Amino acid sequence: MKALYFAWVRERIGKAEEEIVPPENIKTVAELMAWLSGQGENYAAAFASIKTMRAALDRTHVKHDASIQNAREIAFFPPMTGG
Amino acid sequence: MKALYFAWVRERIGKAEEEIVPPENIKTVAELMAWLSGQGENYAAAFASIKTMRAALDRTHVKHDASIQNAREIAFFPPMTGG
Amino acid sequence: MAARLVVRVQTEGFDAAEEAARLTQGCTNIGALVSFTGLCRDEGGALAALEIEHYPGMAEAEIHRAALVAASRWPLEAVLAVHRYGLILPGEGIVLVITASQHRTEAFAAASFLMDYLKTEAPFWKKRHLAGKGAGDWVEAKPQDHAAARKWRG
Amino acid sequence: MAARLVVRVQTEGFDAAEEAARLTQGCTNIGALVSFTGLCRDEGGALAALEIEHYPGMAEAEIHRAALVAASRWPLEAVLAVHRYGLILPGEGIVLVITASQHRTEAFAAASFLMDYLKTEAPFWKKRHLAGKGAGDWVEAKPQDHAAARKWRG
Repeated sequence: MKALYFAWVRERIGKAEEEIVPPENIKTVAELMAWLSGQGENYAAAFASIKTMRAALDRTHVKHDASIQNAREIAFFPPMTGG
Repeated sequence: MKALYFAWVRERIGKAEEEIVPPENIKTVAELMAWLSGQGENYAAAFASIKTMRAALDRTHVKHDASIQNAREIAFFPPMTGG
Repeated sequence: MAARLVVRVQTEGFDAAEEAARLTQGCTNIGALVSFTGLCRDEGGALAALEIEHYPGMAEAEIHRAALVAASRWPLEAVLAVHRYGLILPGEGIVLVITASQHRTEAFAAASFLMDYLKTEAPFWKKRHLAGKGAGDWVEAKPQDHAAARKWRG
Repeated sequence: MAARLVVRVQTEGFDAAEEAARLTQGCTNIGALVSFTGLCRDEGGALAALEIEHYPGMAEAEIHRAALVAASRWPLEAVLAVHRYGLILPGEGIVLVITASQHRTEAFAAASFLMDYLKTEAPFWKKRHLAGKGAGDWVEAKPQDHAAARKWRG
């Protein structure tokens, strides 16, 4: 699946997007974040404060307990500050 | 004192302003309206629905029990519909 | 902090963009600008024009007073209220309120307050001119306007 | 009744007056027009620019969804939301929301709702560029923005 990172999540990880292939036992957004944060210091830094992290599946906001199955695109970003 | 009339009050009375000299026993806006409504059919028509009539003394909104003493200008008009 | 304050009562039309630009010129502390324009509707073609009567002197004074209340109640950088009188055609602006502040909540609240206030306290009266029929009836005050104005009272 | 609906995400600046004129062209049933402009403040000279990042595709979709909610919730004649991204200088507009309806209450409510929504749900992020210092910190989300957005939920 395609992963997108925005704002300081993007800066900490060091890339805007990538293809990720999480193990099959990763079912939810929360599990995916835990798995990603084990992929290196940059990921650990990006996912250090899980509580404030926002996620979108196929461009729709989701909670951390949402299932990632069937999603083609997941995005991680801090709370939005538009407007 | 100078009396001003606006909107349908003006139309019913047939003039926009006039000098009035109410008797000395007329102390309040309500008493002045009662006195004016006795000054002819046009005045009676203008002051027929006292409850909806608004008044201003020297360009400040007042209630019907306000004293008219010391006022130089009194205005009568229907509820406002600006904006 | 004194807010810039502009109040006018006039027969001429107004240009909302020009008024906003002039009001906020040189002001770099504005984060939110709310502009409200009240327009003359055509009422499905029935209305030829609105004729607006006002109480000269008191109209300006009442709007000015409302603008001062708004500026004391919310931290505004600038506030403008322009109200027209005379004959107004469908599609034309009747009233313009502009509020500018650092943050949006205050600008929205102040503009909404000013409009509620203008509706119920500023001495203006509207008369309808009907298409093909000349001068018609006076517009009646709406009870909901008074309810709206009351909600701002302490 | 279908409201006219315009949503854009763009780098270019916008002209609020031109957008309002285009949005309401030929519409004679509009009695109230509310225009909200969110501007980049200079923060007392400290800010050189804001850099706005967005999630292409999702940003447009989220704003469009909010505009549809607004149009279904209030009887609007027209609604517009334009949000910029990229580098924005102090004094420049960041976001423009315009709502048009027959009566003012609905136009004010819809514009305010859209702004509260944009602040908390539309995927945009602001980074400060400080005068003489280059890129600085990311702007933090304000708890009061979330409180403002919550109040519109049934």
